[in-house]
Amino acid sequence: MSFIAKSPWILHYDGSSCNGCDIETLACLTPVYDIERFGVINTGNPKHADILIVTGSVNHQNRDVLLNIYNQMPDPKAVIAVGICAITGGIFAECYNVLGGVDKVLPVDIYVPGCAARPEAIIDGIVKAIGILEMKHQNMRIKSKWRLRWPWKSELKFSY
Amino acid sequence: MKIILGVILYIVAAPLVGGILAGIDRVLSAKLQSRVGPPLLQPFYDVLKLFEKRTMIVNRFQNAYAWCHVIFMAMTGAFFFEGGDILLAVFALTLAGIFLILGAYSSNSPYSYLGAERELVLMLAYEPMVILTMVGMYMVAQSFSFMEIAASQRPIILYLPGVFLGFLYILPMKLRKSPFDISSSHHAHQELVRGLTSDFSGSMLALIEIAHWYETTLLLGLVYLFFSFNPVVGVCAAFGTYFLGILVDNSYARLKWELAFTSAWGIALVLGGGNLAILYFIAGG
Amino acid sequence: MKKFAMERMSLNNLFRKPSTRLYPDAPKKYFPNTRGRLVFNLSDCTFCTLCQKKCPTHAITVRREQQEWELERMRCIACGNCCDLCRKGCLTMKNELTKAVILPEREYYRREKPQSSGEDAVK
Amino acid sequence: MGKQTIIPFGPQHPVLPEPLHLDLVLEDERIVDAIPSIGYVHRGLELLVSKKEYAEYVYVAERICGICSFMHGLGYCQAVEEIMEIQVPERALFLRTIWAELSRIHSHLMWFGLAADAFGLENLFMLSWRLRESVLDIIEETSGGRVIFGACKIGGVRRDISPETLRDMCQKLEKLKGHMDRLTGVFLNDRSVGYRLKGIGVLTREDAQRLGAVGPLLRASGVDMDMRRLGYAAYERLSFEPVTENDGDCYARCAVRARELYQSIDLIAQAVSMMPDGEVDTKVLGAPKGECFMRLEQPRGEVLYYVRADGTRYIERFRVRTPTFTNIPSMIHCLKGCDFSDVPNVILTIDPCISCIER
Amino acid sequence: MEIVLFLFIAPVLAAVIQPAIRTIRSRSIAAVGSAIVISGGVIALFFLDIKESPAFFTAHSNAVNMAVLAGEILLSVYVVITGLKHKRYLAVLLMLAQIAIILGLELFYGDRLSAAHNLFLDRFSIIMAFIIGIIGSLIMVYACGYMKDFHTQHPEVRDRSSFFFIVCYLFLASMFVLVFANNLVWLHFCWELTTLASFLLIGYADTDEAVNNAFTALTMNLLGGLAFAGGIAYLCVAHGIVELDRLLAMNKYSVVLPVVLLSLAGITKSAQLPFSGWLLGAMVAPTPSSALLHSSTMVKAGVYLLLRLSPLLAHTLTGSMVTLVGGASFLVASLIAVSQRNAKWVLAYSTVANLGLIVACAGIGSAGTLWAGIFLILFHAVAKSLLFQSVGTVEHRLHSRDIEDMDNLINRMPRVTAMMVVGISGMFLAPFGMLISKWAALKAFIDIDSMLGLVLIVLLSYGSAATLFFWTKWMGKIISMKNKKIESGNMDAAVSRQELSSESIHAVLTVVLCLAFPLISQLLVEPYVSRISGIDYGIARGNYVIMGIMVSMLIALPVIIIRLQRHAQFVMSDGYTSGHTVSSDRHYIGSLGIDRKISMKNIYMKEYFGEKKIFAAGTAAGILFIIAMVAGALI
Ligand code: SF4
Ligand code: SF4
Ligand code: SF4
Ligand code: SF4
Ligand code: SF4
Ligand code: SF4
Ligand code: SF4
Ligand code: SF4
Repeated sequence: MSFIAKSPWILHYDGSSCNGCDIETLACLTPVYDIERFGVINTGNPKHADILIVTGSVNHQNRDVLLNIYNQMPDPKAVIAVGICAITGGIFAECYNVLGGVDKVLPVDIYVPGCAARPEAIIDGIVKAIGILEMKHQNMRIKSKWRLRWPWKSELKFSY
Repeated sequence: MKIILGVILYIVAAPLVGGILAGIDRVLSAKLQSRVGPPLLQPFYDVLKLFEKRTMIVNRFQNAYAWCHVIFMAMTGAFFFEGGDILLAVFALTLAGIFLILGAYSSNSPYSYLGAERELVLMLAYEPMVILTMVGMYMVAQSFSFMEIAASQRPIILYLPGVFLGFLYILPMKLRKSPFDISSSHHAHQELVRGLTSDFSGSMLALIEIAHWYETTLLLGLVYLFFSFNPVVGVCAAFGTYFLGILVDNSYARLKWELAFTSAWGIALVLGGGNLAILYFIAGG
Repeated sequence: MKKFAMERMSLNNLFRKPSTRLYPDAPKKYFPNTRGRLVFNLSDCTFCTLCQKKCPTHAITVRREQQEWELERMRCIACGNCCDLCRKGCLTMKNELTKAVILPEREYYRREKPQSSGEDAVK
Repeated sequence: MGKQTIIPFGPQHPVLPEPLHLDLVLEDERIVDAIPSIGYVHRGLELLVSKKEYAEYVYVAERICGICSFMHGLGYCQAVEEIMEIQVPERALFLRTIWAELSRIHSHLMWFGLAADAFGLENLFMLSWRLRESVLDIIEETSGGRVIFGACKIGGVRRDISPETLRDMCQKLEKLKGHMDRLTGVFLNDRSVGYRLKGIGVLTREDAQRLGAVGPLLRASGVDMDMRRLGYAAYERLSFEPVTENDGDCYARCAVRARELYQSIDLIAQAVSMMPDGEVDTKVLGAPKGECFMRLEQPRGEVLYYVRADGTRYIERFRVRTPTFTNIPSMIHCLKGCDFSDVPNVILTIDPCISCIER
Repeated sequence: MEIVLFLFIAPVLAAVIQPAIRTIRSRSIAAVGSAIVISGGVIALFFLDIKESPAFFTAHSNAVNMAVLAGEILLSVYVVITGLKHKRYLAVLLMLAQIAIILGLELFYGDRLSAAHNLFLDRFSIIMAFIIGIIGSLIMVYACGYMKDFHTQHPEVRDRSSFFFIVCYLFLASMFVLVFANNLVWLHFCWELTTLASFLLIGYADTDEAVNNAFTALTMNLLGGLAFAGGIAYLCVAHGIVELDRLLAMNKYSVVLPVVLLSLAGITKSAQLPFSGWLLGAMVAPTPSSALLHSSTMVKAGVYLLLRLSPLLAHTLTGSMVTLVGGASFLVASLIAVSQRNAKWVLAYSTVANLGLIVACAGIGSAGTLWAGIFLILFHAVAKSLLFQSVGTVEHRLHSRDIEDMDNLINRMPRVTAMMVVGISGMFLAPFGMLISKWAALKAFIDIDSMLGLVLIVLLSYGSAATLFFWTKWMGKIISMKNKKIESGNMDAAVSRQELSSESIHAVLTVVLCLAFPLISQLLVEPYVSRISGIDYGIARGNYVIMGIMVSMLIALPVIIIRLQRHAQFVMSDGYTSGHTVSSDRHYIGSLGIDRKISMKNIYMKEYFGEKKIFAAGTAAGILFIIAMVAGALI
């Protein structure tokens, strides 16, 4: 197990959501759901985040924003599409300005259905995403030819 | 030899203590907010995780600044606890802080830039009080060395109540806690998006966090000095202060930099300067 | 007694049980009314396509000739419109959670030709 | 002179739950200019009327926004009902009122939380969202959804609430009042909170009217304007006075919302006590033909719907003018001259909802 | 003795050959040559004469005395004529009064004016000679490159480079004599020479503003000169003394008035509070002359004199008032510097501030403050000169002295920026000299154990917070980096060799001085301080070790880290911009579709540190202290 499983920091971006899923995502942070139990912090800054939670669909204008913040997240990272809008565009799929689900522009790892997605479902999604993060972290270590040349870095052998 | 061992001990132990303290902070904060909160060791998980992540940088100099920040912070602490001149330690601490600020400046993104700027304002705000605190300690204990002050039998707190209060006032600034988490708040829900550390990520962010742990221990060490006439009381006071900090963190809105600056200067003058003046008259006259 | 209201409140919380619902460990009980998950009962369906027509998100596809009924779960906004309209009552809104998934899949139901034995195939 | 600080604020910014963008021009840390830009949430759902039948469009209307989703459903339904001259059953009207007020409570509580977060008092955020959960539970219990009610339909409401549940609800709300006292107490009396709110983002009565502010923002500037007085749903039978404050600053807006919380609970209690028995919906036949403006009071202020229908199953035109949209000029006005640290505060005191600005 | 003479003659020679020089090339060869010669002289002075210091030389006096007198008269005639030409009657009046005093002395007390020892040499003057010789002559090397650019960029200013160089070298020569002079009349003559030289340098551009400011400087310094002359006259008449060493040997309560007058002279020359205006106005001068004025000459003469007098100031009302003037200047100038965005003004205010600190040290006059004061002079000279030079260089490339225009300087001029960073760090960062001296000053203030010390500590703690603030934000500005180097590329290449080499030597000096500082302390400063104060003064050795560690780490760490990380893989990205896609030159499409550039401006806190308000308050305080000082002496 790697430490990434113990401290997944999330970044929430509101695509073109109706707010329903946003407030449910925020609600996860509040005492009643308290995802900080899992070490989750809502960082608000892509450079610190491990999991990108996107609510709402992708439209012409927020597409670049999404790409931008996704690219500013360091690996390993995971994307969760929260809410039907984020998954397929939902009820707005036919709108002229809606491109569709988040997976139209980003590789989505977890889909959390619901309109609005329930906090429990979001917690489920995050827990699932933790698994994916761990996997990605392993892959990253195996795949990468590079190795940080820190003397201490190689000593930090994380148990998988 | 003893000193070298002590330094090594400090360098190893301080982050552990600081990390646990941060963990206590997280858990307690959660409890105060009626939540369950993360595990006690969460700060360590966070930092270790950050080391696992790739590090995203804006330029290579940033890393140098981050490294310098943590190294000088550790050095300052070692220096402080191993009996160096505490006034010089304060200057070294400033140096360490400045490295972080420079790191933030160097990334050139609006948010880190503003964060750097505000951190600087905070420095401007707390610096006089910190210096006055050191001077006060010297006036009472007749020494600038941690060891000697700690060994002094005088209850410094009785001589320097004003200075202590003033120091308590600026403590949240140094600990980056509400109401003065102006430059970089722990929860990025702030207009600055973590400000100072906006553009540090991965292992560099971890280093900064570790540096913060060092700083925490150092500051609590300073609090300890006020009560060092009795080690037990001293340790309790240090922890009590930390708890107070957490409580205040959870009970006050974030203030603005202007107030931080004006109030800290005022308090340094009234409480710090006033206390020293009284002390002088008592001692001299 | 307005002084230090915030501090007192926080300290109060410190000595109380946290109000957190420990979700994955303690499963949530939903209200009977909760619109959670659409459930389809193949046996009664007449493949009238009404649900398909009235679904605002086009989540349902019904092919009367093939006797197929398909739900794209990841489109369903659980509005319950189809449940209200289905005359056979074979669509119901269960009060349970629709779980997060890694791969969105369609839910596919098909009735084998002799109408009597309802054979669900979920794919 | 010459050089100024120009920073892009948003669309992805942690203090903005939603993607709004501002170009902020700062001098030291004082806002000299703020130029907003929107479009990150725009979906174009007003055009969906040509693709969804008018009865199904309720589901779209509800999702104009997830916070006062019920209101949007209600506004749309009322507009269509007006065109089709449908007589909605009495009980349905009362139920609508109750849900509308519930959504006001949940919205205001949510707002208190976000506002607390904006001035950096996380604990208070936690408190108000904790209280909000109990309102959400009531909503879920009665309507089946936590944020998207799915309760309104053309011709009435989709489900009834049993008398026991209603009684229960009233009790729960009474209990909630006690908790709310603590919440609003901190907001209105705490020194540090006051420091962040008082005198910040002042909007005078004249400015508020000139810039077309609506809702609590307008009422905090001393104008008693409340669309509920138009008497839609069951409001004409309930007694209430619009809540107003005179200072027009962030603090006044807080105070207005704080008092509205209690007002809403009171309205619900009134509605429950006056609730008649009977059907909750009527059968709707045919298709609408004609046009209609419908105004409602949302938690954020006056919202205006325009529906034009040509007798087919698809509505011809649908327009929403949402409260946040009209409040944006006031917000920009308030922003100028503020500190950068006040930006989140000021933005939040208009309680912006980008998703309905842009639809 | 010979070396002292040599040090005087070398710059004079350098000045003399200037008119013959036609090309830039030959001028820089001459400048480099004289720099080598002068520095050689200083080093020789150090090695040969250190053992015998303090040493007093009789120096052949009569002819020289006459030359001095003739010089004074010439000088006054020149000043009177220019003053009349520009209708600056106050300056004329002051000059006339002064020359009247000198001539009166010569006429009526001529016999008392011949000193037993006209020149002397001790460890303090060696340090001063080091500053004047090495820093000063390096500035002249720098000036070769600078003046060329200056005249290409300012075609409206008449090219009088030769004149400029002559004045500068004479300036150095008079400074040399000033720090070796034991005869107060000689000292006073050099004093006036430096005044004149700075007048000429400030007025170099010959614009209205320049002339105006030059006269302000002249007037204020003549006031100081008058006080100086008055002091000499009093000493001469009342005590029959014209020598510095004999003055210092006097009982301090018997020479209160002359000491007040001399201190007044020192205060004006070092631009302390009521008189700070002239130094700020001096910013119109070409940068090399600013560098000269601020680091190695002029203002240093003022603090030099005060530090010399400091045994007489200790524990007297005069001393307290001098201290307060210094302390107030330190605080006020530091605070004002926060609100300045013109780089040269920041430098100017910081000079006033640092001089204030030295003056305060001088006023206290304990061993510790003496030690700190001397080191402050030394470190300040190097770092300030470096900063002025790099600002000048940058100004010529960016055509602006505005700090706000210096963002991403590190992308555009990496080498110059690096040197600027060294200079700035030298001014306020921990292991560097200035901070060490400040630290020592702070300790010394505590140790004197008086209310005054306490007041100073408070002033110092606030002032140094402000110092920290404005230096760091400047530094942050220049080191903020663009992600990609912009096309226009590296402007370092356009910087002249002379400028770069002078700056590099300065940068190296800044660092080396820090490393060598225990050595300097042991060899030069501590013995001097011990001799003057009569106690065995020394800094705890442990602290040296720590500072040594810090300095070496400061130098080594960045290099090590950057080298170590060469192979480590990082993901490069842009700074966080709220999700906006921003082009590499920081443009983005903002609201209303307008193309915008992200720009960051530093914080200046004008409401709190507005120049006018604080300066007025400071001036008032300064005047008050000086009145108190004078009144105290008269009573
Ligand atoms: S039609 Fe609408 S959505 Fe499309 S580009 Fe134009 S403004 Fe944008
Ligand atoms: S899924 Fe539903 S609640 Fe969520 S954003 Fe979309 S419409 Fe809103
Ligand atoms: S409406 Fe009911 S009966 Fe008709 S196809 Fe749908 S599920 Fe089957
Ligand atoms: S619940 Fe609504 S969205 Fe889901 S299938 Fe039925 S009609 Fe479609
Ligand atoms: S807001 Fe108006 S103009 Fe814009 S897309 Fe919607 S209907 Fe069209
Ligand atoms: S005002 Fe805000 S909360 Fe209300 S409907 Fe519009 S977006 Fe939603
Ligand atoms: S946007 Fe709406 S409110 Fe504004 S002018 Fe147009 S119609 Fe009027
Ligand atoms: S009419 Fe108004 S809203 Fe429509 S395009 Fe023109 S400016 Fe825009």
